[in-house]
Amino acid sequence: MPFIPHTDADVRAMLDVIGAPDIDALFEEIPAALRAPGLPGIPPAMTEMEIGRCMAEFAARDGRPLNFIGAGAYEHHIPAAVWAIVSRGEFYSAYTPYQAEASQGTLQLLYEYQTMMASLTALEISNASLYDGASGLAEACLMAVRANRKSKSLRILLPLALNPTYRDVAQAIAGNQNLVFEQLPFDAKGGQTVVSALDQYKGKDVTAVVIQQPNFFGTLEDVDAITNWAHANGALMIGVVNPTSLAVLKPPGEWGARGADIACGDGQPLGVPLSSGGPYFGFMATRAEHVRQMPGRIIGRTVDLDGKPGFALTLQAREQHIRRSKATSNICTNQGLLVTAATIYMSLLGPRGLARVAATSMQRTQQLVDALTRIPGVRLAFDTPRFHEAVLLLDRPVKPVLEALAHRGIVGGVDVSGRYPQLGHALLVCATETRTVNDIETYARALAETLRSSAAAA
Amino acid sequence: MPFIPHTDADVRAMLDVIGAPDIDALFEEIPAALRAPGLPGIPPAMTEMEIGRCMAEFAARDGRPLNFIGAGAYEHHIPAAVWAIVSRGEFYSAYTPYQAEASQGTLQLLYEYQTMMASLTALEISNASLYDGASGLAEACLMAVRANRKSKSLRILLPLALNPTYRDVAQAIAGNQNLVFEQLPFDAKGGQTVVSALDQYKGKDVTAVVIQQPNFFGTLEDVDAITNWAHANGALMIGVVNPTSLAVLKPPGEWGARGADIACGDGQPLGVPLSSGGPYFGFMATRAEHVRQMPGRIIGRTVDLDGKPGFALTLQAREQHIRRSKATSNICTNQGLLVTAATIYMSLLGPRGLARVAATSMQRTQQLVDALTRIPGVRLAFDTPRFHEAVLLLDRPVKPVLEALAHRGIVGGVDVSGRYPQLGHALLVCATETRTVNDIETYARALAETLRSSAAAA
Amino acid sequence: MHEKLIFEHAAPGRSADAQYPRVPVEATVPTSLLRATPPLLPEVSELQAVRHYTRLSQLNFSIDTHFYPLGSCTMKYNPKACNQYAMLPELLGRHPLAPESTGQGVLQILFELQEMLKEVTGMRGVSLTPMAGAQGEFAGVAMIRAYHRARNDLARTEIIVPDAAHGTNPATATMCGCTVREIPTQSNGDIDLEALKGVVGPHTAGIMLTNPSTIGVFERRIREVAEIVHGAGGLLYYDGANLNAILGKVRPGDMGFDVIHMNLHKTFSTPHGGGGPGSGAVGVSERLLPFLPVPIVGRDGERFRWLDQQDLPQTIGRLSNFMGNTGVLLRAYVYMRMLGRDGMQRVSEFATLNANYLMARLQAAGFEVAYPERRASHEFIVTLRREAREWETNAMDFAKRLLDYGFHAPTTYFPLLVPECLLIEPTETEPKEELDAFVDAMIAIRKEAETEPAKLQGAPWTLPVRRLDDVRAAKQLDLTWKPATA
Amino acid sequence: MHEKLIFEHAAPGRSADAQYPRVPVEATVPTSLLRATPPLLPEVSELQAVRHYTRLSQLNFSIDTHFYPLGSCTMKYNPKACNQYAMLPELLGRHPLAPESTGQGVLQILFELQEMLKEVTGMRGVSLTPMAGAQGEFAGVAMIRAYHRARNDLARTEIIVPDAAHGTNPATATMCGCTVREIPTQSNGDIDLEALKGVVGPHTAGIMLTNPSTIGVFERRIREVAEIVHGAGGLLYYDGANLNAILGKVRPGDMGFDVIHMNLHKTFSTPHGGGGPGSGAVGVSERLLPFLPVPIVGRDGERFRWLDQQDLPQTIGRLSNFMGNTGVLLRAYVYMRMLGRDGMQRVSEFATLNANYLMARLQAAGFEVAYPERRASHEFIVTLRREAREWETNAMDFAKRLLDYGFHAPTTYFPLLVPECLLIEPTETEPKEELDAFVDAMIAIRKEAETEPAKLQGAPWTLPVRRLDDVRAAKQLDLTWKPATA
Ligand SMILES: Cc1ncc(COP(=O)(O)O)c(C=O)c1O
Ligand SMILES: Cc1ncc(COP(=O)(O)O)c(C=O)c1O
Repeated sequence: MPFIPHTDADVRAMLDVIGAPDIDALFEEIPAALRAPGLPGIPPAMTEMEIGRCMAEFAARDGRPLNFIGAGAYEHHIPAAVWAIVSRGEFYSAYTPYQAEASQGTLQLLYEYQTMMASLTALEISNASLYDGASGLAEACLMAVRANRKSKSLRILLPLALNPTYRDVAQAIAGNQNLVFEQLPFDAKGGQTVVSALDQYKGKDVTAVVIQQPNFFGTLEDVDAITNWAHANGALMIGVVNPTSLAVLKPPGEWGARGADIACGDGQPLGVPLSSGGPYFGFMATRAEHVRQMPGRIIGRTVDLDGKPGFALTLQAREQHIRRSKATSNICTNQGLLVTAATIYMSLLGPRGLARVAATSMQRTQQLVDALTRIPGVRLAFDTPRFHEAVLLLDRPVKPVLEALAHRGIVGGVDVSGRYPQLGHALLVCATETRTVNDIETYARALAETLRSSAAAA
Repeated sequence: MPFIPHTDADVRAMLDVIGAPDIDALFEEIPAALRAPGLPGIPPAMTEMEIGRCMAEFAARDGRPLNFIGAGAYEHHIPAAVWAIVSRGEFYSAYTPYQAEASQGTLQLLYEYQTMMASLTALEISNASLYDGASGLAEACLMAVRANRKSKSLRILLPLALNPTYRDVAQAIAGNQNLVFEQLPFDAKGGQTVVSALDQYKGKDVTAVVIQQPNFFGTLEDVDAITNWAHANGALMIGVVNPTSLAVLKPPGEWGARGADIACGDGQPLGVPLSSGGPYFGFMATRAEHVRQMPGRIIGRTVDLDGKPGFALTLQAREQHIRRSKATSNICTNQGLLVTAATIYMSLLGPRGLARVAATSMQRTQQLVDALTRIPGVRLAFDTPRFHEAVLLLDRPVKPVLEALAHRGIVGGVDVSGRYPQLGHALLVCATETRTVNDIETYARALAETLRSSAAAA
Repeated sequence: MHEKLIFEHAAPGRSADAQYPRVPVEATVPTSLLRATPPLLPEVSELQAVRHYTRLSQLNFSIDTHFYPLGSCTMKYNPKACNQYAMLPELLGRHPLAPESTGQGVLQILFELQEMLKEVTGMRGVSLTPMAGAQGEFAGVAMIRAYHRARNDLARTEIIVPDAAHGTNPATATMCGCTVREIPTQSNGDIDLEALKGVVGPHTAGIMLTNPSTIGVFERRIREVAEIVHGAGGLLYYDGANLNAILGKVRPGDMGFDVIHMNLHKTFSTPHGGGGPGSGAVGVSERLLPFLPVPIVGRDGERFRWLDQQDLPQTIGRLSNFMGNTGVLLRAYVYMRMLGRDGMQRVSEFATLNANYLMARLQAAGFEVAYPERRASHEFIVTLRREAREWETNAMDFAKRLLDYGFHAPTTYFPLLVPECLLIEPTETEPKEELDAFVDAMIAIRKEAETEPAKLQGAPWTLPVRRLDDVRAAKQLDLTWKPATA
Repeated sequence: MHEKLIFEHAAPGRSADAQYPRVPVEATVPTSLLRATPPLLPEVSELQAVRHYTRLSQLNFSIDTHFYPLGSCTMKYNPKACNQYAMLPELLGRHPLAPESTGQGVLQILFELQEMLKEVTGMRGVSLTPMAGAQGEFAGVAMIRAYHRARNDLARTEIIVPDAAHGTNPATATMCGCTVREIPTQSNGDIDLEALKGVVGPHTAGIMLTNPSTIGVFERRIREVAEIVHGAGGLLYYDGANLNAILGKVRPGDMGFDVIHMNLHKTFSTPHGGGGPGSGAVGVSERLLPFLPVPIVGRDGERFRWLDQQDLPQTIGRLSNFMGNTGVLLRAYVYMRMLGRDGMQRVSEFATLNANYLMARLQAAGFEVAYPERRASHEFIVTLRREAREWETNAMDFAKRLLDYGFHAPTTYFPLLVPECLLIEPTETEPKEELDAFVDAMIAIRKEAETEPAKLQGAPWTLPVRRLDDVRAAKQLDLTWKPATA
């Protein structure tokens, strides 16, 4: 019996103590009519060897194509030490540190994480994780409604240049509480949110303004102006940020004159593998004044009976297990293990390493853009400062091109023309520090050939 | 500076304490004429990311062919738990447990290992590992010389059916101490060592007789008869055994009337990956009376100052660090981590699991033999009881056939005709529990086609 | 063992150089967008980081090191195979937006997982995207709302929740813009049907139930409950946190539930990771199929592909940036394939056996069990109200003292309706010996409570820290380390 | 924390079923060859095994958890990358006898490793097959013997070894059928050249030296030593255990050595694994090239292949069944590539800086250093003879007490010629703070030795066990567990 330690003798002895004739008797309270006749639709058991072989075959089928997609999940180098430590049973197989004294490892790590994230965002307080960046934005919007007591409108301004899936998720989650999301357009030339588009909201009740830096196109926004506008107009400012970029870009806490109020985003770039989309983690940081409105776990440092320092979950009165229907969020299980990875990652990279990863990724993307736009039929959509992504415009539909590249072992970017038809045949590409000059050339060569041969075929 | 934590300030402060102007001054005792001008032949440093990419490319080049080789290293399923635990820093990055109190984890594990190996071999004592099976046999021969005080001849009888590399290694290592190895032939029909060949040594001084069970051809030897002969003639009996097989085969301690005196072999089948040949580990077990002649570390259970049980290295007086030129062996660093893997492996498999692995491997090999000998031009060399290997005879040279199979992603066995020209075109094959019926069919199909097309080509 | 903060190991200029590009590059952005001062990340060597976090890990209790009978959390063994095979380089390296043609392997796994979960729950459709139980609850209640909205039945905004419910249930109802109606639990552990009848009506969106409930008993009249709620036009939500108790014995779909979330990190044993990640896959009956959150894996002949908003125009939408916690799903898949159809049934059988045995032994030892006349499900409640009354002790003291005995404490003070309670869930992967040792410890602690209560009040004594001051933690907030301003 | 033996967790019939084939099969062999009773392997569940061995691991000190200044063992940080990249599935799965055409990747790695080791040592050829330092020594001395034999110089069977040598040196000489001639070390740490001249002669096969020696100083007159030995017709063996001290600063080949073994698990940081595996790759000068142990990786144009007995007819032969500890070699390769040419030099520089700093600080704190007028190499010796004389204590007590302070003890009572000694090797990967903390601990312990010697004599106090009775271990041999005969 895989994973079950009971011997026949154990079972007999245990049933005797219980006073039941057999195990089935323990289920006697289930009405007979409801009893399931087993699970015929489930395949029979495999041994570890069999499923291992099977998984290896699935994996081999997918292979390891050369990746040039970002769009919210970034392929960075992950130090071997990260997952060697994360996979230790003491981190891996523990749960939420409800018994603080028996969880000081996890708790201290989370306290360190909070410190790192607060500093990275230049805000005072960080929670201990949310599910992911997109749902984190939804939580940030709900938090803004709670925190901005003066605003009654539930109106949140979202840039069109925000990752469109983030918008979808914010709508799906926060929409149920009647939040109203309105859209800020972007400049067709520069790919940046049009600051003057805010003017129409002047004097209106706006609960919060969201900006993504860098935005979905990789372009850098004028965060200072937008933040100042928000504060001048009684709105809270929410920044959606890429944590790697914060090693070089102005952090949300320093945007504009007063700094953003809430920063959130996806922590995936910090040591979390792409893994087909998850598990990643959402982070959130804010000013101290809003701490009681923040969703998610928070760890505090305190002392024990002997006065020795130690760590514990704190401010639990905000949470669902205490506050129930009045909690700041329903989140319970979060993404602890990924935060563990991120904390170790940030420790290994340090301020210098993270800055170098960021700057090198920018450089690689520039090299990629240069190499690809040299190809006839490929041009750059926005020539404004960017981080490590760029939108390219092709002279033909993107999808078949991507399929052709995939056959050559290259994952060449994301077709964003569905979400942004106004851009034309738009391809969002990314290169991080993991892409070499060679890789970029390989891609450029493949793309050139693909375009050439599909032109010939047409 | 990868892996070096010193800041500039640290270096200055440390040099000040030392009273040296710079680090170079610390090397001033090296005669200037000898100082190396750096290491121009070493390539510049790579980051972890770069070497990781490079290693992945090397690995991809080698791929994962379907393996049908045994010949001393066996592909068994390794439970995921084994290396997850073995890779824990506390096992991985510790050293020989010289400080017993700070090494109880390793020591207790080794004590458990000794217990398991003693039981598996049905002998009383096991050491804590030697380098590998082949060098372990050399050590066993040297030990036999020490243990068999009545024998002066240094004559050891080795079967020709012994793994030929084991013979090479025994010669290379023990030959320096003037041991004389003489060969016992095998029966051309059955592939077993000819027991009657021992008759010529009757009355002669023989220090020890070695037998391998199963032998290099996978064939089972008449271990009882040979052991009895050895003991009747004043020789010690050394059994070279496959530990997996001991779950079903009669253990050395029970061979003949009195049991073998020394058992040794390679522990690789017990949870150690093939890994291009190592690291594996050698095991050795013996009767209690010979314990002081045994090479290698031995762990004993004792008590601490409070009378609490604990574990420590013991009988160190046999070893090089105490006994120096009179030690039982020069071994110091052994193969501890692999023993760690083997101990966890044996715990996970248990007596039932190990027996099932052994029996299934036997069955698979039988199925392989059946499938392959159905192909024209392929026949079985020895039709006697075997474990999980068999010698096949082809109607043409083996090497080109193996190369052709390799092109189809199949590693089809070992060409043993070089070492055993008397056999003809001999191919040694193996199938363990990891080879499915499907795998076997894949091999059979590929071999049939290969033979057909090479026949056509010829 | 006290371990300094990672920041206290740092020194300016120190770093793990192998971990980042060797060549410095300028970030070419306008200065107004540049960061002025570097972030406070620790400057440590690789060894320092490895040693620090390895040592920190050793300060934790975990399933791999301790019996961890945390009720409602299903802290069972997480097979190492699940981790190893989910971490194959190809699976880890795959970008979620890579073309489907490069992801047929992983898509097939997810598709098969969906199918297995349908079978296990008796539901008609499954979406794997919710990232934990609570998000699964959100998806479920959002689907219930969408269902009523689609029928233009707009007044249905009330969610009924028993008082024993987990906090995520009412919190979820609120997040979905609903109001919560609480109903009491009877002293026999069952729902008060009269009270239920009293609250249902034209405002009823639905009811959220766990069965077996958080008090560890199976709601016997679940069909009546279903009839009452359905009869009033509401839908039934099944909180699958306790699915481990009934796997293969009774299916939520057969009980009449319309929607279920499953905590794959509980029943299907993906690691709890010190707080997550989890997965809260949802299953629905026929009528909620159109509303499932996207994406879902669909199959066209031999090809697998993502079904999206375009395929399910009535979907409640997306709950995560990609498709949820894929890595967790891979682990659950491996686990389910290793269990197989028989193994799944054994899970509930032996989880229930362990719980009933532990309950019987503790009862025999004189502990008061909250619902003595009921069979335990996979967990049960001990109330220490008598001990608390007679001696200067309480459930928290018992919990802390258990740590000294080498056991993680059960869940304390939940559910809220039983005073001084411990909710104990041993899970099926613990051997009898471990349960017996736990009973021995409980008996020894009660003896201490009687004779030397200070032993409990001061507990734990043998851990890295003694009892921590939670009140101070909340009052004198210290949530980030600040460098000494020298 | 006391952890039972794995056998004590077992129960008959219990097992980790996922780990072996489901279908029972008969072993079809004659009964006379069958095993009668099953072996005493533990019958435990997967969780029990995982928990047991995880808990056991936590009882160890290790580099990943503690400063581990074990002299002569080079306990430096073992980069995790080396492990991860050596354990790629393709590399782990490769059978050593698979055709070379399916192993060009791994063969190229090994070839490049050979080349790098040649460069580092200044030797002309390298064989990677020896499986640890001692086997490398064996290979080296065997080659020396083979060399003399090939010249028909059969009388040369004496190996000269300084009294400070590691035990493996004389033990190896014996294994090679040689006799050992020991020569004394001078009080300044150098070899006594007169004594050396006295022992060399027509019986001299060679000399085995470590430089810097095991007493932590560089033998300054190494050229004279070489001249004397070569002049007498002998060869020079370099024990590379201390290569970490001189990496990139001086090469054994340039000093005049004919053969060297390297402990890749020391200088090139492959994990020590609780006692191994190691690797004792050997390098040789021109004249010993024909005798290198096989196999060696050779290159034919773009293809790599194994060179065997056929290619090197004078080889001393094979030392392992395949080609040594490949997995260790892969780790060393990754490490060397990450260090690169500059990083290698920094290894010796900072190892030496750390040793000299620690020596200076301990000296300043009043500890007696064995060779105070010499620069330390990467290690140095403190002698506690004064402390032992004045108080009721000794080097072992200091070592055990250091454990209580959270430090692994240095090597004790080696080399044998310095009384009450600690051989201390901090390695280059330890930060200054760790060294300072070690000094603080030594000072505190000396204070305790003076004022409360019982603290030392009874040490350790805080570990899983207190001081263990070695004498009893050797006298009342208990080497295997036996089930209670009930
Ligand atoms: C009964 C019950 N419902 C819901 C949840 C919430 O699940 P999750 O923590 O995965 O969000 C839990 C988790 O502890 C639970 O026990
Ligand atoms: C100086 C010296 N020589 C030789 C050896 C033997 O090396 P190994 O343990 O790798 O066999 C050692 C190992 O400790 C050593 O320190």
